[in-house]
Amino acid sequence: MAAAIPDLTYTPQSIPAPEPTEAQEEARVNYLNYDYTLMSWLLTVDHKRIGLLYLIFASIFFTMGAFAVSLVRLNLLSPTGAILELDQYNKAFTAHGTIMIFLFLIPVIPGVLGNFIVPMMIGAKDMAFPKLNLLSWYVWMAGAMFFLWQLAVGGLDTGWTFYPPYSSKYSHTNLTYAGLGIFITGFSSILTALNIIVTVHKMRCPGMTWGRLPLFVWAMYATSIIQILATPVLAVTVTLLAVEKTLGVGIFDPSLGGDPLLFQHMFWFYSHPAVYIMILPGMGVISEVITCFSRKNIFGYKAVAWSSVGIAVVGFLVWGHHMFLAGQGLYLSLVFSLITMLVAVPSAIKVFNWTATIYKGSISFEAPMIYALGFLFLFTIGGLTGLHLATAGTDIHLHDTYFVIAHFHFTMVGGMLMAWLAGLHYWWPKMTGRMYSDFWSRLAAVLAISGFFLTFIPQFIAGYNGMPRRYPNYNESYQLWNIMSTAGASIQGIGYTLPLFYLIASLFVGKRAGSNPWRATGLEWQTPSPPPMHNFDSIPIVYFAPYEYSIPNGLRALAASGMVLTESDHAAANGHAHGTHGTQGVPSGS
Amino acid sequence: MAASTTGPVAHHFDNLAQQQTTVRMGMWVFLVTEVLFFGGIMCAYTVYRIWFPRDFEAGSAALNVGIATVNTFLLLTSSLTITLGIRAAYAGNQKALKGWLLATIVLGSVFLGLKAREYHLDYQEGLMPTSKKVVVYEKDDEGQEHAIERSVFAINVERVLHEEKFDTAGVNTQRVQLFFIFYYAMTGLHVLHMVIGLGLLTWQLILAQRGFFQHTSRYVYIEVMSLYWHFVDLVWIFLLPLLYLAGSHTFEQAIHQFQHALGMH
Amino acid sequence: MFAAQDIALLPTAASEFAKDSDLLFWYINAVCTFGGAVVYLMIFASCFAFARRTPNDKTPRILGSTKLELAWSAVPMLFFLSFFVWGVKLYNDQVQVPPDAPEYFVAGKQWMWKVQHPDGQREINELHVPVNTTMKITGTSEDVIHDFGIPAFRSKFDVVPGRYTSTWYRPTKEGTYDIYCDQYCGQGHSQMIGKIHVLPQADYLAWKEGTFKSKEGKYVTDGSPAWEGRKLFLKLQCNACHNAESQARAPRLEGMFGTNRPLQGGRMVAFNEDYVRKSIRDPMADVADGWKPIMPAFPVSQVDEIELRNLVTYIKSLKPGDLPTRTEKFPAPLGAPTAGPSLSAPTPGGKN
Amino acid sequence: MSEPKETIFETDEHTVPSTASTMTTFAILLALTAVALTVGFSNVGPWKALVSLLVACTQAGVLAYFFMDLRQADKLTWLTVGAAIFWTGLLFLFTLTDYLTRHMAAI
Repeated sequence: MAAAIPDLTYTPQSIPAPEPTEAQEEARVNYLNYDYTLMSWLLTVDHKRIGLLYLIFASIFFTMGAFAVSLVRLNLLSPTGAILELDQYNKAFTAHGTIMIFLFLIPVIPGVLGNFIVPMMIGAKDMAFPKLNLLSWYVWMAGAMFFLWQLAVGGLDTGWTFYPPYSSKYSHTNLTYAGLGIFITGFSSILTALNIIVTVHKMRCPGMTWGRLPLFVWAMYATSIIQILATPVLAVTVTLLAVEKTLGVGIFDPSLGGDPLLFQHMFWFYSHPAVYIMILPGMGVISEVITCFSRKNIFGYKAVAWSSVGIAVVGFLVWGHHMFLAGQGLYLSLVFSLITMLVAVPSAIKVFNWTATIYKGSISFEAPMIYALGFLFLFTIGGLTGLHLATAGTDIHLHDTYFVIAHFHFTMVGGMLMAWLAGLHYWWPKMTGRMYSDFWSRLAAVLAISGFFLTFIPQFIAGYNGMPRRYPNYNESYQLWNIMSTAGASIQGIGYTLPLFYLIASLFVGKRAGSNPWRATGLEWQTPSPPPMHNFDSIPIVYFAPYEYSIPNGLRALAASGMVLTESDHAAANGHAHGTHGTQGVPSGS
Repeated sequence: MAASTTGPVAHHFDNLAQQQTTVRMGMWVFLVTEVLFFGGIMCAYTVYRIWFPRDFEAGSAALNVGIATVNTFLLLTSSLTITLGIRAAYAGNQKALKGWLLATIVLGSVFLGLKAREYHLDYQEGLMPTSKKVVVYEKDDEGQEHAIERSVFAINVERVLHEEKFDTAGVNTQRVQLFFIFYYAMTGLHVLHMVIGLGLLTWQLILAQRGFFQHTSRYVYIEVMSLYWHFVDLVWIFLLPLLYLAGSHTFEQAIHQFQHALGMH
Repeated sequence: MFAAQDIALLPTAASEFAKDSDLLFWYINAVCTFGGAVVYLMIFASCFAFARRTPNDKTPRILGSTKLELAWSAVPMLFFLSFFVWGVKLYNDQVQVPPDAPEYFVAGKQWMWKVQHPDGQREINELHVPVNTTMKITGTSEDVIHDFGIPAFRSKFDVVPGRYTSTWYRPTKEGTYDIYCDQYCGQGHSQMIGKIHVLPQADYLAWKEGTFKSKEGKYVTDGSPAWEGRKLFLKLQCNACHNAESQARAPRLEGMFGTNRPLQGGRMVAFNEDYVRKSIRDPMADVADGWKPIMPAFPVSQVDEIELRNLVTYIKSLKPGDLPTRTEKFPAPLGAPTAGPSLSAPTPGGKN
Repeated sequence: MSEPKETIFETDEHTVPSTASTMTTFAILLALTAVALTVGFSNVGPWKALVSLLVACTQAGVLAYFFMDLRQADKLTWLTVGAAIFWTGLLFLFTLTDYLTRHMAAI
């Protein structure tokens, strides 16, 4: 049957499914309403439902991490510590760090958006290994339980970096549970990454060549590579640390012949790439949102796509810039400093290309776009201040001060979190089929961003003046900056709490979103929302690159040119696909 | 097309070929993770081996190289049997398939049995890393007795090295203990992988019993299993020189140790 | 609520390296501010100029421009590399410790800094150094990893258990600055702080001898001659008579040095080193007016010349309030665990 | 769902090696093991570690190439294997660089 091609001002990658009428919508079976039992959720192998499972718990853990940091910020109101004892404070910031990193930043976008959107973007029915996908969620929960248990029995006070010999010998807190938690959640993120890599390689629908992959898929692919390669090293490192702790024998403990720097090397071999695990998916989201809300092609598809892969590769060669002052060899420090400068370039390219993308666009400012612009503003600062720290000479002064804190919060919160919220608001209509309040969502975005500036700009000043990180008490000359920080943090708090309300409200009172509320080109938008059981009623065939917002009715033109855009048109797509294969010059022409 | 288009295809795949290649790739990507996993601990080992070569040789000399040698051959053979298993599955010869799977399981189990025995011997010899200390009395030049606190491990390892006729001059027992930590960690992780592998093999044997492999196209699951199993073998191939062959050994010693392990003589 | 001087705006630059470091820091700042400004302007301009007018605005189909991309990869790259080169120069300066510089030794310990001077003087959480002198700092740790950081010098280095690490300073500005522990080391991390006092050369020499009082009521410098003298003073129980109490049986030696004292028989004598020395060897020679001649002589067999010299330096150093009580004993050596800062200490750091 | 249809990307040219070739491979592996043990049980001095590691690598290579069937693996599989080796190499290279150069100069 020849598919009816609607009249559009843009060109989607494939023929959009006909918009169901009210009546059809009522009757339609989708992934949410086919079964309401609890078991149908706990035993689901549907990537969309698994994505929502991740969403629920990632949000819970985010709230916990936020609670921990609110204690920290309140305590810092006074130079002598307003509310916490010294060790309570140490446990609070450790809880904040570990929870936010291992239970939120790392899993949230791969777990929620990666699971939900990637298969839809490439026109697959599901992930390559659906059962494995569910398993990785359970594994993640299991790991999370160890973290919670560790908190329940008195917490951990080593900081999220677990440097021995303090962590292994002098800290009498629950390092072993936390170590198990990291090991297990790490295993989960490996499984997810494995699934995504294989899915991207093997599950793409006809016509979805590497050159037509949405940039979010590219970003997730790069992220997964890092997770596959880096996470196991962390796993084995924490294992050794746990052995040292429990047996009381020396592996990293110098008093027993070990070398504490070895731990730092192996830890940062994971944990520096880990910051790219956190930010790359965010960059992918931004590429989607920016193009859609400015109705433009991405500026320099190849550059943006390959810069993701570039970051993934080069990001492995810079871990030593965390150890400039730790006593590592001079020459290694130089190499690491140099390569760090190189890895800054791909990020710069991305920012410039995004900026160029909105140029001459037709920009509208719904919540996702506001978050995306927030990302651009904040991530730019985050990236630039990274240079002060990558420069060995200035890092001597700034290392381990609030300058570092501010820098990585600008990238991790200002970058990753803003991107996450952008993505959540962008795909929420697709996930739930409902639209949230326009006013409240914009308000929340503005609050979050402005609060963010107020929180972290003062920390740069405090840091340059030498205020060390992880200090519950500090020299009173820093008090003003800390008060400003705490004020900003409270504003952010409101900004992050609002979505909880209007998003949940949208489920009940929100108006129907329809298949494609943003008039976007990606495959995921060419199917009804919420999507049917297997995403597409018929396997989509891709005829166009993503982001063809400037070509009106490309599909009709194609049809007019005599091409038969129907189900049975595989030969054409087939030839096309193979034709474009080699030319994409991509890792592993699938 | 090698894989026949008969046989079930999971709901989310278009056809068999896609499924086969997908399954294969999944395992390969997983093995990448495994390589980095063992690579990490081997890197840590290498650092200390470079720092303390003498002490690590001493530690290696205290190991039971006899069992290790036998185990090497067992594992290699199991690699052979599982490979033959693939062919059987491919040819649809259920009986042979079950046979080869069983053979692999047996060989693997014997390996683990011997390994357990080895750990047991190490335990008996007191080669367990520990922070325990005891007070010993040593005579000084004037023949006066002095109470000295010494690590339990140090005493044991010195005894064992003495039995092995290893010259302990300039050997720091604390670093020998470091070697033993790596010995237990690396072999332990390897054993863990073996156990998981045996579990999977058993599961496949049950499946074979149930006739799951009637569809010859499902030979790919055996093949993927074999990839994992070969990898476990591959790790051992590196553990052998790193841990067991680092110190000085002789064939006689190996044979003697193996007999000792089995309680022969 | 805040007096201007309470707010840290720009850190003092009290060493040569601090000036170099700041120069580079502000160079990077300038470049980054410019780059950031360009991006911000572009975005703001676009947001205003290209805000959506009709739902179906036409937009041009721009796929990118390799030229532009190369440009905005290469230009930042060049600047980054300039940061790198300059940064490496500074970093290398800090690593290449001048070999002939006097070496100060720092030992980190949960949660205090123990310092020893080239001549053996010891301090806790304090460091007195001469201005305009190049000095090497070598450090290690007795337990966990700490980091000896002095913001005013823009200097910082991890002290690692089991090995020595070092850097060097050349203070250029007199004053008192903060010492922080910058590597998280447990409960008392934020209490592991101290002060570094950059003194004029003369004061530093006096301080080394033990006769310079950096703080009211503080003992003379640990490890200095005066310190040894004081040890001896108490060991020989001079304070049984020479003490600060009302019924003391011998002169209060505080603040006498350099004055003229009356002797029995109405003579006056200059209370100088010779007089003190003589009065210890042979007390009966010149007995101070108004006191019984009860002091025993201390021949060379009891107090050798070096000890005597130390005693003299100590007495020379005595300012009002320094004289020990009749029963005082020599305290536990500085650095004994008890001497650590209590965790319930008030605001650390604070103003001087 | 939709009945099996031809996919546009995948063809599976994979064939299973003959028993004969498998046995040959096995023989080679046994031989190499013999070499490894001979080296291990002799004292060739400082080069011992290096030599036995080289033997191990050869052995691993044979195992991977024939038993793990890299022989007929596609580009993608080779890339995967390459990545594993390359990144392990990076970990070793940079970490060891520190330990081999630290004594020269370090903060």
